Amino acid sequence: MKKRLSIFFSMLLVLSMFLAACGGKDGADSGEKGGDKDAGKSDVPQELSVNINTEPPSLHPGLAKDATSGTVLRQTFEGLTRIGEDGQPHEAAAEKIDISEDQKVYTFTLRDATWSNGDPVTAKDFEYAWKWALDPNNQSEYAYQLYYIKGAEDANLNGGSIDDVGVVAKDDKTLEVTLANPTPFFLELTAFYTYLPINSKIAEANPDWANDAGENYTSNGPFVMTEWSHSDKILLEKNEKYWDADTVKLTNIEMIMINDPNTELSMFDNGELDWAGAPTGALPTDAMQALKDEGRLVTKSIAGIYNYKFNTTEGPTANANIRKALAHAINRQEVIDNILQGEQLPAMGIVPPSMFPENEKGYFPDNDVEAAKEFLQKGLEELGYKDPSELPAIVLSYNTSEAHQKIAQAIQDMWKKNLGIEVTLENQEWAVYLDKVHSLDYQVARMGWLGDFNDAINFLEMYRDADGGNNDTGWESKEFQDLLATSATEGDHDARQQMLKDAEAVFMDDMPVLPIYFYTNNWVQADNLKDVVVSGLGDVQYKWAHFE
Amino acid sequence: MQISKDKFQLVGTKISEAEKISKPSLSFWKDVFIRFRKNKLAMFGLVLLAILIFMAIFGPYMTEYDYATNDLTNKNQAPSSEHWFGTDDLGRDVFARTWEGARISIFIGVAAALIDLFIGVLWGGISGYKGGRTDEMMMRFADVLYGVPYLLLVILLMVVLGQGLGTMILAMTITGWINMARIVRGQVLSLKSQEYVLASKTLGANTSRIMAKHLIPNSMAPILVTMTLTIPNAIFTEAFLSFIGLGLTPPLASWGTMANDGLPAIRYYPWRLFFPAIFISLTIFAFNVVGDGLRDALDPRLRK
Amino acid sequence: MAKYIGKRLLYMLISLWLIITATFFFMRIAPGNPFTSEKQLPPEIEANLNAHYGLDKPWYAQYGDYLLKVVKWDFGPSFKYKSQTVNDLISEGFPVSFILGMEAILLAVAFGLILGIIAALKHNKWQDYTAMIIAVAGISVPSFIMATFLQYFLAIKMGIFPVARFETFMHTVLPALALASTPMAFIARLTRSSMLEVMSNDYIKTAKAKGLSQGVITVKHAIRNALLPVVTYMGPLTAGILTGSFVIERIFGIPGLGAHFVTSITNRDYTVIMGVTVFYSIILLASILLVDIAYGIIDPRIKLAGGKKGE
Amino acid sequence: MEKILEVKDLEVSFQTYGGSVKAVRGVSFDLHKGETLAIVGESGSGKSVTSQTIMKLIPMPPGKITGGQILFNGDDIVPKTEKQMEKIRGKEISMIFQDPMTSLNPTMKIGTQIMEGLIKHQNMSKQAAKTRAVELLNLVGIPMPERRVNQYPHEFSGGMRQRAMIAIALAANPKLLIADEPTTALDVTIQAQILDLMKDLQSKMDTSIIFITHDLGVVANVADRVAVMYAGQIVEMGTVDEIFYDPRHPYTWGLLASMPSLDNDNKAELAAIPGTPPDLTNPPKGDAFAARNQYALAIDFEEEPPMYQISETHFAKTWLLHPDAPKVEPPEAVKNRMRQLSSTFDQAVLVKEGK
Amino acid sequence: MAEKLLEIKNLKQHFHVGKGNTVKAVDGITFDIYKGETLGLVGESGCGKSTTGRTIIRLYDATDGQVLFNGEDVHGKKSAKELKKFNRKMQMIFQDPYASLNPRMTVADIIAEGIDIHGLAKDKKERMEKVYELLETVGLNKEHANRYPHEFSGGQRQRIGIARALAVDPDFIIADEPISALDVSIQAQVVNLMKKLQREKGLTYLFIAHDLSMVKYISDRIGVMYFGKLVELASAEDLYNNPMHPYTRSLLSAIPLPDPDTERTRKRVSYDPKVHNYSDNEQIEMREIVPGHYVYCSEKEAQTYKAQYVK
Repeated sequence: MKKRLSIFFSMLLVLSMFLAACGGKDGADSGEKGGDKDAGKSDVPQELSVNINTEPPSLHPGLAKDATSGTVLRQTFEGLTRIGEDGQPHEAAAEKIDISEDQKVYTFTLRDATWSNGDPVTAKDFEYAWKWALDPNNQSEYAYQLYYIKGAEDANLNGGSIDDVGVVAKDDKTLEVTLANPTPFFLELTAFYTYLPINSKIAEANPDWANDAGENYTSNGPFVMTEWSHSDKILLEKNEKYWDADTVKLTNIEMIMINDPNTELSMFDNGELDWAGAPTGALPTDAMQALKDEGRLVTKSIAGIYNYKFNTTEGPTANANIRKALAHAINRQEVIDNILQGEQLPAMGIVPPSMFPENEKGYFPDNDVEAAKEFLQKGLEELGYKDPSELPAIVLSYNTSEAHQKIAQAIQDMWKKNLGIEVTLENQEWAVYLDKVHSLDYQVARMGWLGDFNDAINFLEMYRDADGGNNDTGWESKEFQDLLATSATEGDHDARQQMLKDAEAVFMDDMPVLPIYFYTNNWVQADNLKDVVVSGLGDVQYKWAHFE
Repeated sequence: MQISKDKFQLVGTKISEAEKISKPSLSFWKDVFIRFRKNKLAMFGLVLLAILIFMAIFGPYMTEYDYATNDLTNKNQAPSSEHWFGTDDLGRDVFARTWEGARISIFIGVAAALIDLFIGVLWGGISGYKGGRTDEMMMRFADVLYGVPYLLLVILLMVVLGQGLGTMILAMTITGWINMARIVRGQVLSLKSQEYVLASKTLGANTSRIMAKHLIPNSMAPILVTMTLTIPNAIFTEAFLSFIGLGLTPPLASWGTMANDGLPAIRYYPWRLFFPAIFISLTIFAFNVVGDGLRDALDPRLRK
Repeated sequence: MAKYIGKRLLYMLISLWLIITATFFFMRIAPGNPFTSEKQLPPEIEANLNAHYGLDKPWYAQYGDYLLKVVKWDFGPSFKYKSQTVNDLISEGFPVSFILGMEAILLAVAFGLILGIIAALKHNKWQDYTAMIIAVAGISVPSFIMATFLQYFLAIKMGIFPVARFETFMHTVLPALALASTPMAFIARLTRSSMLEVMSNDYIKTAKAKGLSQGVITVKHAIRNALLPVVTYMGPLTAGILTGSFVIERIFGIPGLGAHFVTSITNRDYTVIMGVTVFYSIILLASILLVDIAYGIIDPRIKLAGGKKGE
Repeated sequence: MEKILEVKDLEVSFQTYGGSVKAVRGVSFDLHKGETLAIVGESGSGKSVTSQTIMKLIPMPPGKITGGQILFNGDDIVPKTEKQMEKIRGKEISMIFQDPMTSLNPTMKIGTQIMEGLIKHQNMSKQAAKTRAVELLNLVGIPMPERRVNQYPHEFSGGMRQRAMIAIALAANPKLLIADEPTTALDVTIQAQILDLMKDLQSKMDTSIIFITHDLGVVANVADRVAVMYAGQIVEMGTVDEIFYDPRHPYTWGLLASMPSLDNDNKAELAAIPGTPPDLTNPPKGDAFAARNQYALAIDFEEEPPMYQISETHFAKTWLLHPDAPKVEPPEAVKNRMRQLSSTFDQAVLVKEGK
Repeated sequence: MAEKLLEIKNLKQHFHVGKGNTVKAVDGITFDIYKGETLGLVGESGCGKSTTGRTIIRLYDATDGQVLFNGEDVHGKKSAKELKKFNRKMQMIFQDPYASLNPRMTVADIIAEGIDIHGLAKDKKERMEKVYELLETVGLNKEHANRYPHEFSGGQRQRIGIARALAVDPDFIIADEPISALDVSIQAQVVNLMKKLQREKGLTYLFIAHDLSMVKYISDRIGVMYFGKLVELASAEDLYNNPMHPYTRSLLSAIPLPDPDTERTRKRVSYDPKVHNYSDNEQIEMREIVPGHYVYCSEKEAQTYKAQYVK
C-alpha cells in the first residue's frame, strides 16, 4: 500500500508538470486564432461571439419570460412581424396583414416558409402556440402578454374555454385574430416572443421538444440552435431554410454565459468576444469612463425607467409634498455623470421619451433644491412638524447590487445635504426584497421597469389599482383610472396619446414614484461588426449583422 | 594539589539545597512567551498585527477626510499627497475607508471568534465530557448544521434580525463555532482520562469545576490556535458575503466590501482593490503566523 | 468491515434526512418563492403555478412528496430553468466542477505536501520559513481576489492563459490554481506540523538507528504517518472543491455546479436548492466515510478503534 | 581483550530556551568485545544521552558534542558525517529503545521493518531479506514467524514487540548493541524472558552490549561491568561484583541502600537518597552529588572530586578516597553486602585531577 | 484482627469494547482491608489491579458487586452531599507524576483543590497555611507553593500528589503504582514518606504495584491478581516464603535482585494456566489454606497446597 501511495504521488507530480507543459502550446494556438480574425478583409469569417450572461431559463416561446431567453428566441424564431432596423414592426412570417375597421380583427396571411426541419410554417402553428400558452395547464408565466386577444384572459385565468380565444387558423396560410379592445401596438406585440409560432407537429408529439437543441428543436427564424450546453453556451447556425436567408450574413453565433462584467470585458479585449455590454451582457461601471475616453463606448437609450417607489400608505412618504420634496432635491445629472456614466437621461416623468418625446424635459427641472425646500416646508406643516429633523427616519431600501448601492448612497447624501433629512439605507437579498416591496413593507424602494412593447400604457397601467401586481405604492386615483379606461377604447392614436399623457400628469402631480433616470444600453463592439440591431426596448437582433 | 585537611570534614547533606529549584519560576505562559519570542516570523506577525490594530484605532483620525462623505467631483483619484490611498468611485477617501474598514473587519473577526469560542468551548466541552449518546447527538447536530446550505441560513438570519453588524457577526458564527467545538471535544476526550482530572474527581469536584479548572485551561493551546484562524476566517466570510451581496449596509465599510467594490476596478483604479486586499491579506497573514508561532510555542512536544 | 460500513451508511442516512428536513423548512420560511419577480404575476397565474408544482398542498404533504422524490433520486424540474430537471443540472454541472476540482486537489495535495515536508525537514531554517510564507500567503488572499489577480495578470496582461470559460485544458489552469491556493496552504501547514510530530516519534529514531538515510526515513516512515491528519482534512475539502465554487465559477465563467448553490437560493428554486443540498451532503458524508476507510488502510491500528482502555 | 569502543572525555550539551544543558560532562569508558557494560543512573543523569551520542542519534541541534572522542574500532565517530554514520548505524552498532510501543512504526509490517536494515546493509534481495526476517523472528522466540512477519506492531503484545525490536537490532549482526532501558516498560515476567533472550543471543553472536537501566536488579542479572552515572558524569565504574559487593561511591551506596531486600523481613526505614538531582543548566560547584550526600565533605561543595582507582577495573570519583578523608561507614544495607575482593589495591590511586 | 475498613464483595468491572465484546477487567474479586494496614495488590499490566482501585473509589461504576466502606455501600450512595463526604474519606495517589498534576495550576492550587471543593479553609490565609503545612509534611517547603509542576522532578511531583490527597484528611488512600515511574533512589523517598504518614495519621493503604520487592517492603498483606481474578492473598512474609499459586511462584521467581550471585544462579519458573487442568465439575474459589492465606484453587489443589505448606 505504501508503495502504491508513493507511486500515486509521483504520478501526480509528473501529471501536473506534463499538463503544465502541454498547456503552454495550447495558449499559443489561441493567440494565433485571434490574429486570424483581423487578417484579410475580403474573406472575414462571419462568426459572432456574444455573451448572454446567464442560462436562458427556457427556450420555449410559451414559457420564456425573460430577456435572455428572448434574445435567443428572437434569432431562432420568426413571429408574424419582426421589429426592423427602423424600430417599426414589419411583415415577417406574415406576408400581408389586414386590419378591420374597428381595429379589432387582424387577418394575417402567411408567406411560404418552412421550419428548420422542412415542415411548412402554417397558421395552425401560431394558433397552437398561442393557445398552448393560454392553457392554464401549461404554466406559461407570460401568458398575460396575450390578454389583448379576445377571450384570452378568460381562458387563462377564469376557466373560460380555450376554443373561445379569438385566434383561428382559417387555413394553412390565414390566421385571424380578434382582439378584446383596439390595441394600437398589437403588431408590435406579434413580434414579441410569447407570440412566436411553435411547430405544432413536433410539439404535439413531443411535449419536451424545447428542452434541448437537436432535431426536435425546430425553429423558423434566421438561425437554428445547434448546441445548448447548459450554463455554458448556445451555438446558433444560419438557417438555410429561412425565407430571407439571403439577408443573413452570419454563419455562426456563439452565445456564451459569463455572469461577470469584468470577465466579459476582458474577453472582449482579448478578442474572445465581439460584443460586450448591454443588452445581452453588462459592462463594469468602473470601465465606463475609460471606454468613453477611448471613444469605444456605444450608448443607446431604451424604454426603461429607474425609479424609487414611495409607500404612500404610511409614514412621512404618505404625504405628497414630502414625496415631491424628495423628488426635487436630487441631482440626477450628477448621479448619471459620476456613478452610472452611461449617458442615461435624467427622468422627471415616468414614460420614456421614446414614447413621450416631451419627457426629455419632464415635469420639473432636475435638481430644483429651492422648490424641494418649499415642498418640504409645506409637507412638514401638513404633518405638524417644525423641522426636518423631527421627521420619522426614512429608510431607503434596495436589493443588493453595486450600482443600486452607489446610487442610494449618493441620493442619501443629497437628501441630507439639500433637505437635512436623515435617511438610512437597507439592502436586501432579491427575493426578500421583492417580497417586502410587493407587500408594502418599505418606505422608499428602488424599482426598475423595462417596457415590453413600445407604448406608454406599458408604463402607466401598473399604477391603475392600489392592489395591482406591480403598483407597490398603495397609490390609486380615480382620475387616473378613468383616463386609462377611456384610452383603452379610443381608436384615434393622437387622442389616445393625449389621454395617456394626461394620466401621467395626474400621476406626477401626486408623485407616488420618484423617477430617477431612463435607461440606456451601453456596449462596446468589434470594429468590423456591423448592423447589429438594438431596438428601443433593448432587444437585439443579429439577422442583419455581419463582419466587414 | 594541596588541599587543607579541614576541608575533609564530614558535613553531610544540605537537603534544602537539594530541593531548591535554581531556575527562576517560569509560569506556563511566560515560558510560552519566551519560546514565541524566538520565532521571528511569528514576532513579525505580532508586530504587524499591532501596527494594524494601531492604525485601525488611529488611522481614521490621521486624515481630514471622512470615510462616508461623498465627493463625486473627486471620484477615482489615484493616490496622492491629498488622498494617500486615492479615492473611490464616490470620491470617498480610501485611506479613511481602509482604516474604518479595518475597525469593522477586525471587530467582526474578533467578535465572531469570541462567540465561536464561547459556543464552541461549551458545546465541545459538554459533548466530549459527557460522551456516549449526548456526544453522538450533539455532534450529529453540528453535522446537520454543516450540511444545510449556509446561504439559506444567512438569508433567514437577515430576514429575522435585519441587516447590520450584529447580524453579520451572527452569520459568521452560525457554523463558525462547529470547528471550535470539534477541537475542544477532541481535546476534552483525550484530557478527561488524564490522571489529574481523575484526581480532581476523587476529590469530589463537580463537572463544572473539572471543566473550568482542568479541561479548558489545558485545551487552551489548540483553542488559541483555532481562534487565531477563526478571525481571518470571519474576515474572509464577510468578504464572501459581500461578494454575493449580503454584506454590510453602506456607507459602513469593511475590507470585504471595499475589496469587492474595488474588484471590478482592478484595470482602471487598481488602488481601490489593492489597499483593502493587501490589508486583508496582511491581517490574515499576521494572524496565521501568530497562530503558527503559538502552536509551536505551546506544543509540549517541542518543549524541552 | 462490511458491518462497520453498514453502520456508517445508516448514520449517513439519518444525517441526510435531518439535513433535508432542516433545509426544507428553512427554505419555506425564507420570504419569497420561485415565482417572485420584478414584474409580478397575476395572482391567478401564480395560484395556477403553485397548484401545478404542488406548492398549494399543506407542508406535510409537500414534505412527504419531497422525501419520496429524494428516495427515488428524482428531484423534479427546476422552477427557474424550465427546460431542465434538477437531475440534469447536477449531471451537467458536476462533471465540470469535478474536473476542475480534481485538478485543484491534485495541485493542492502535490504542492501542499512538498511544501509541508520541506518545511518540516528543514524546521526553523530558511526553507521552512520560505515554505510557510508561501503557504500562509495562499491562505491570506481570499479566493475571489486571488482569482481576479490571476486572471488580470496571467490572462489579460500577459496573455498566457485564456481569460475565462471551460473549453480546453488551458482554460482550467487559472481557476484550478485559484481553487487550489487555499487548500494547498492548509495542506502544507498540516503536513508540516504532522511531519514534525511524526519525526519526533521513537520509531523514526529506530529507523535512523537502522542506518536508513534521511530520504528513506522520510519517504518510508514519516510521510505515511504524517498523512493521517492530512487525509482527515481531505474529506470535507474534497466535497467542497468537487462541488464547485460559486466565486471562481463566476469569475472564470465556468458552467459548474457551484453557481447553483448560490443562485438556487437567490432564485428560491426549491427543487434545485434541495437537489444540490442533498447531492452535496451525500458527497460530503461519503467523502468523510471514504476518508475514514482510507484512514483504516493507511493506519492498520484503526480497525481496533472503539475500545476503551481498562487500565 | 579487544577494545571495541572507547569513549574519551565525552561532553554533550543541549541548547534550550532556558540555557545550555550540560547533559554529559566528561564521560570516559571502554568496552570489550563480547562484554556487557551496564550504565545505571537516575533519569537525567545522562545515560541515555551518552548512549545515543555513540550512534549520533541525538538531534543536532539542539544537541551538540562539545568535546571528547568516541573511538569505535579505533575510528573516531564524532567527526563523521551523516552519510558515514548510516554505514555504521544498524550494521556496526544497533540500538533497542525503552518503549516497544512507540519505537516500532505502527503503519509498517514487522517483517518490512526488519528487512529494511538487511536490504540496506547486506544488499539482500527482498526475498532473501524476508527469509532472513522469518529466521530472525524465530531466533528471538516469536512463534509462527511466517505469519508474524506480515503483521503490524499493534497485533503484537509488548513483550513480542520488544523481541521484534531485538530482531531488528540484530538483523545485520552488529558488533555493538546499545539497549536503552529495554525492559523498563515490561512486566517482571516478560522482563525476565527478554533478559534471558539477550544473554542467550549475546553468547551466540559475541556482540558487545551497552545496557542502560536504572534497575539494579537487572544490572546484577546482565552486566559484566557497571558504570554508575550521576549528573552527566560516571561516578563509579567496575565489574559487577565490585559495584555490588565493594561499592565506594556514596551515590552507589545510596542506590543500593534504597532498595528493600526480599530476603529478610526487615521493615526498617529505607535509606533513601534525599532531595532531587541537580539542574544541569547550572551544575553546582564542586561535587554535583554533594547536596544530597550524607557523607559530603566540606570540599565536596567547592571542588569536584577526582577519579580514584580501587582495582584494575574499579574506579570511583569521590573525595572519600582521598587519603585525608575521614573513614566513613556505609549505610547498614550496604555494609551487609560488602566483601573483600581479591583484586582491590591496598590504596586507592588517583587517576586524574578533578577539574 | 483489627476492624474492617473496607469490604470488597464480588466486585466486577466489565468494559464494552465495541462489537459486543467485553473485557472482564475485574471479574468477581472479594477481599477486606483492615484499618491501619497496607494491602498490596500485584500482578502484571492488564490484570485489573488499577481498575480495581479505580472502581473502589468510584472512578468507574462497578458492573457488579459491592464496596463497603465502614459498612456503607460506596456504590449505593446517591446524593451529592453524601458523595462529597465519602470523597473526603477515600483518596488516591496516581501512577504518573507527570500526568497527575495539572500543568496549568500552581502547586498551591493543586494541593488546595480538595480544600476548595470541601470548603475546608475559612479564608485565603488559612488555605495557604494549610498548603504550607502539607508541603512541609511531604518534605517540600513554602517556596514551592507558587511554582508549576513542570519545574519539579518526578519524586517531588509525586510528593505533591500525596499532599493533594492528604489535604482532605482521608482515612484510606489508594496508591495506584505510585512509585513505578520513579527512579530507585526516589522510590525510597516516597515509600518512606508514605510509611511515615501511615504511622502519624493512622492511614490505611491499598498499594497497587508491579514491583514486588517494594510491595513486600511496604505491605502487611499482599493480593496477587491474574487476569481480573485475585489468585492468592496472604500476609507479605507468608506470600514470599510460601507462595502456593503457580502464578505467584512464577512472579516471585522473575524478580531480579540486586545481587549478582543470586542472579547467576536464579531459576525462573514460568506459569502456564493449563497446569491446573481443572475439570468441569470442580469448584474454583478462594480457599483458606492456612489461616490468613487464601488461594484461588480447586478443592484438590487446596489439599496439595496444604501438604506443601512449610512453616
